[in-house]
Amino acid sequence: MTKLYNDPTDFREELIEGFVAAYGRFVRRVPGASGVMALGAPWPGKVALVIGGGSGHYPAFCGYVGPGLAAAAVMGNVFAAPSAEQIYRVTKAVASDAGVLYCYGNYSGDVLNFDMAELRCQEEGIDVRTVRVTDDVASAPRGQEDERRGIAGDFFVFKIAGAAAARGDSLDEVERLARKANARTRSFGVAFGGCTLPGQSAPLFTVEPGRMELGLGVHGEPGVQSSHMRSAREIADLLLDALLAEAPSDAGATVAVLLNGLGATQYEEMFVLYKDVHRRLLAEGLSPYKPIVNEMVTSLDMAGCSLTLCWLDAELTPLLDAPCASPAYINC
Amino acid sequence: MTKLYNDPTDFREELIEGFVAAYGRFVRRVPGASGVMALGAPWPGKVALVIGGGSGHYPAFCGYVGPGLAAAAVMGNVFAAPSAEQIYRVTKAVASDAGVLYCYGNYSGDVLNFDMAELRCQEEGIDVRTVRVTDDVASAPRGQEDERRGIAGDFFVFKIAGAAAARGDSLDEVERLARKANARTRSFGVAFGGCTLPGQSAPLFTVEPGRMELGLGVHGEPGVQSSHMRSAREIADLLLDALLAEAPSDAGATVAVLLNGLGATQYEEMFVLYKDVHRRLLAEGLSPYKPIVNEMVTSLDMAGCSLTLCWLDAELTPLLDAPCASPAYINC
Amino acid sequence: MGSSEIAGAVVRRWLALALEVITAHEEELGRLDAAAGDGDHGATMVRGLRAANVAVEKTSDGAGRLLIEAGAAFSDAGGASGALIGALLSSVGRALGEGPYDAATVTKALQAGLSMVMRLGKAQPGDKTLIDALKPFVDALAAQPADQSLMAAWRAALPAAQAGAAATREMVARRGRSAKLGERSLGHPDPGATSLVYLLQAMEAALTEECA
Amino acid sequence: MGSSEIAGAVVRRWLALALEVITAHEEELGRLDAAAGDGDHGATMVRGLRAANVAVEKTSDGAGRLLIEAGAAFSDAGGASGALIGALLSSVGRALGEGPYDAATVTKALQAGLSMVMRLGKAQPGDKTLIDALKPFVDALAAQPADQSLMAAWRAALPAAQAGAAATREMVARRGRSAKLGERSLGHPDPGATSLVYLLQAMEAALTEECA
Ligand SMILES: Nc1ncnc2c1ncn2[C@@H]1O[C@H](COP(=O)(O)OP(=O)(O)O)[C@@H](O)[C@H]1O
Ligand SMILES: Nc1ncnc2c1ncn2[C@@H]1O[C@H](COP(=O)(O)OP(=O)(O)O)[C@@H](O)[C@H]1O
Ligand SMILES: [Mg+2]
Ligand SMILES: [Mg+2]
Ligand SMILES: [Mg+2]
Ligand SMILES: [Mg+2]
Repeated sequence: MTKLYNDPTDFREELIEGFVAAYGRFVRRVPGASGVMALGAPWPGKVALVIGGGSGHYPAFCGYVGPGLAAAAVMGNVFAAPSAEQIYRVTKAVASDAGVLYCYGNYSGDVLNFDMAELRCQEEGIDVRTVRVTDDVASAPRGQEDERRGIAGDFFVFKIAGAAAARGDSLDEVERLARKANARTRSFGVAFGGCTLPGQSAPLFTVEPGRMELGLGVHGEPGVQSSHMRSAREIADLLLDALLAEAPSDAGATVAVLLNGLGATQYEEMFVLYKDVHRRLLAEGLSPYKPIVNEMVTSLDMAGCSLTLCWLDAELTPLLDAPCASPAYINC
Repeated sequence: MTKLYNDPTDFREELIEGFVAAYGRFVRRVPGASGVMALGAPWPGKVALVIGGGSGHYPAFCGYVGPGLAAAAVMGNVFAAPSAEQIYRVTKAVASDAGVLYCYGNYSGDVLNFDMAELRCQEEGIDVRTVRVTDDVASAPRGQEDERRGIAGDFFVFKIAGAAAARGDSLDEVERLARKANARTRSFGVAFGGCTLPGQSAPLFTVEPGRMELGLGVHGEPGVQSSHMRSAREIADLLLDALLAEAPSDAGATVAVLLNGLGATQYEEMFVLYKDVHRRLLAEGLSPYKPIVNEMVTSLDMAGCSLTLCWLDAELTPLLDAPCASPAYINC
Repeated sequence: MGSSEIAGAVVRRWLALALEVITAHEEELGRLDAAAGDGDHGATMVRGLRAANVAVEKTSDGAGRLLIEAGAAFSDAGGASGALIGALLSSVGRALGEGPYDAATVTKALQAGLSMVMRLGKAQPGDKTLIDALKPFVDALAAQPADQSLMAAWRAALPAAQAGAAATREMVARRGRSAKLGERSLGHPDPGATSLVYLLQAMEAALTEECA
Repeated sequence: MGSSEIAGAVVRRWLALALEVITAHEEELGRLDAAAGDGDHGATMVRGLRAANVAVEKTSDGAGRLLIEAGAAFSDAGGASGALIGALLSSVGRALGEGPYDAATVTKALQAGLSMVMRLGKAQPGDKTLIDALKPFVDALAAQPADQSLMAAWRAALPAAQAGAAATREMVARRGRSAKLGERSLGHPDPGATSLVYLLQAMEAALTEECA
């Protein structure tokens, strides 16, 4: 439940102010817009990665702005996509001659607004491309991969696209790599309790004791299915069964792994679960690459977690490993 | 509420296994003990910083093991100090000829067990010193600073001690600097809801709607006082009033700031609160140095947060800025 | 007062009434959205209408221009409904232009708005969106006898919007956030269709007040 | 069976019964600890007793040795009570040595244990800790007539422990986790004192069973 606020109406504005005050060593506010840009951006000659979405997902999205990652993040109100106008303004602030890549989770509101902004930028001669993250296997069946929503897989796609942009890759190339990263990234999650929007007193959904939700969203949406509660070991198997069935046809043995907490789930629990995830991966002959067990894309104070696999190859691994420095993720 | 586990009795063991599986690129298990040590430790000629405490506080303690930070962390069961035997074994694994510094939050169980281990190590000729973190101003009045418990201030004291050790400072010097960091670090917190131990179904305490607890602990202890709920602005003032009254007599204008989430409090809320904290600090003529708004010392899934100030000087600042690499905190 | 001034006053009054009714139903709209979506529909609509009201406060323009300004301001509420309702208002405003503000012109303008929203959102009738309230309404408006007043035609068309919104209860979402939850959206009316009916009702009240 | 074997059997039986009764009261002890502490006292005691039971399973040693082993194993439960109860057991075991296991020797051993716990934990009577149950018990034991059997003396001293534990309800904690919460600890008995009474009661039962 959201407890710390002044006026819920000002929540986004105060959050942006506080974020910029805290992390002014990485980012600054985009003048006149609901968004933040990396210090030193725009970066001439480099593709600008612009990410964004509703608030309530920190570290996504503003936590991932900085060298080696995104040039800017557009910040909507809690769970509401930013408007096309705001996206447009943020894009203008960081666009370079090398072009712009929009990267965000695939949700109707985000698609509508980013698409409108893209159109407007293109009319002005800015080359903007879009790669939507569609990692959540629970949200649409195979064959309809493009319909799926984006959840924690955002992180891998942003990281890889950001590294390619920082390296100086062309817009075509950054777009191709982001698309490839997305195509090789799959997530599936479970939820144990809903989250509460600022100013409201009841959570978006509740989970009965002894039950859990499968296939959660990162906007407080309940899962696509309800189930009885299971042990960590069973949950590890359930998550991996769903993901391994989706391994790309040319998948190698190396997978980047993210066990992502949604907000209220304890780190300790996640390590217990990770133990069973790791064992199962090894048993499947897979080699977990630099696993991350952390909160990388949250849903306010929702209880639950998701597992993301990104099947790596010789092209993606160095991009994942490339240095970056942002408020929420540093690699060196 | 803890949802992910197999047998609650095995919780610590599975958590250690999962942690080491995930972050094997930073740490390895201390053979035959409940603890982890940095890859490459023991570091010859360098003081070994050994931290520890009960589990349930991740990233404290195991998340802070690595070069530039702790040589090892001893991991107790959830909210239970590790036993003297485990502390002893972990110490033996990382002790170098330069000696060992124990650093942990000041709680009866930790003091008892670390002291017993220290005695035993000293009998074996290992030079062990101890600096207990006592940052929580709510837990004992002025004049009884040594009685206070350690909460999020752990982070600054560990970071400074770890950097001094990595630099090659003598044990005397590392101890002195850790003690100085502790003396200049103060925290105060508020809680909005209790946490639930693994295998239990009820939280350790509950907070009535419309109320909050002042002076929380990081072990699910309720606050020392109950109050009506306040706005973010009022809470910022309340926290800072308590801390600023404790400024060291020789305090300069530069303060390191940590706004620490206890587990279930949303990052977005913390940024809203930070906005008001930052304004007030500036209004007081203080200059916030590289603020951190994050979960650095948690209390399972407790809702609440604490504010920590560490009054810096020319000696402490470079240590805070020194590079380090651990599962939960990287600086470069 | 000329017809253009009346029309401007109607738009202003409509936005004020719409904000009132949507604010009164903010929690209900949030709950409907929470059933299979993310619970923010009430908050987004309130935000959009607040901004729209502010935007038209400082100008004395005609109805068309006012709607364009209101739409731009509404869009900034973000989310799917910010984009769609914002685009609806602006496109109706553009089609309306300088008037006349009779039933036929307004109907044509609403048809333009409807097709803009369908083009943008790519939703079809039956997808459980605000289209399921908007399209029946626009169709019913177009089916009214040519000589009716706008107020009478509007009143006569309203039940079609209400019936359309009610029917969304039995539909499975195929567009927007709820789409991913498929079956789970069954049994709850679509929040966007529900709020659209409130908007249309507020316009009836505004027409009644201002044209009486 | 010699006295040494009987004594060993009593210790084993005691540990088994103690585990039973503490497990049955694990939640209650957790709740008492949660009132002003961290809620883990029940879990820690269960963990310690489980380990102690395992430790004595594989040996046929005398009571003194068994208690030393049990204490070492118990310590590993961690926390304040792991350290203190572990040290208590080991130090009683060391003082007991090879026996004889009469009331006088056992009383002396318990006095040794009590002072070890007080030295380690630095708590005084009235600080609201397990000392407030342990010290009255040891004092009462020492006050029994010299010719009584251990069982009779133990039984006679028990009420002092119970009264001591009950009295902690009105004390303000000055040691351990609850100390920081001062007044908030008022009105709840100390969890450590409460569990200590269960341990002493289990010993009475073990003595009754094994010496009957
Ligand atoms: N693609 C679309 N086409 C038409 N209407 C849509 C579309 N996507 C969403 N909607 C409408 O928007 C409503 C949800 O609005 P809101 O909750 O404010 O936005 P969001 O889905 O971004 O959270 C839905 O109930 C539906 O009526
Ligand atoms: N310094 C001390 N001296 C004596 N007894 C203590 C001391 N500290 C704690 N205790 C006892 O330990 C009990 C708490 O045990 P437990 O909850 O297992 O450990 P922790 O306090 O480490 O969580 C208290 O109720 C008290 O009786
Ligand atoms: Mg939304
Ligand atoms: Mg404890
Ligand atoms: Mg919504
Ligand atoms: Mg305790």
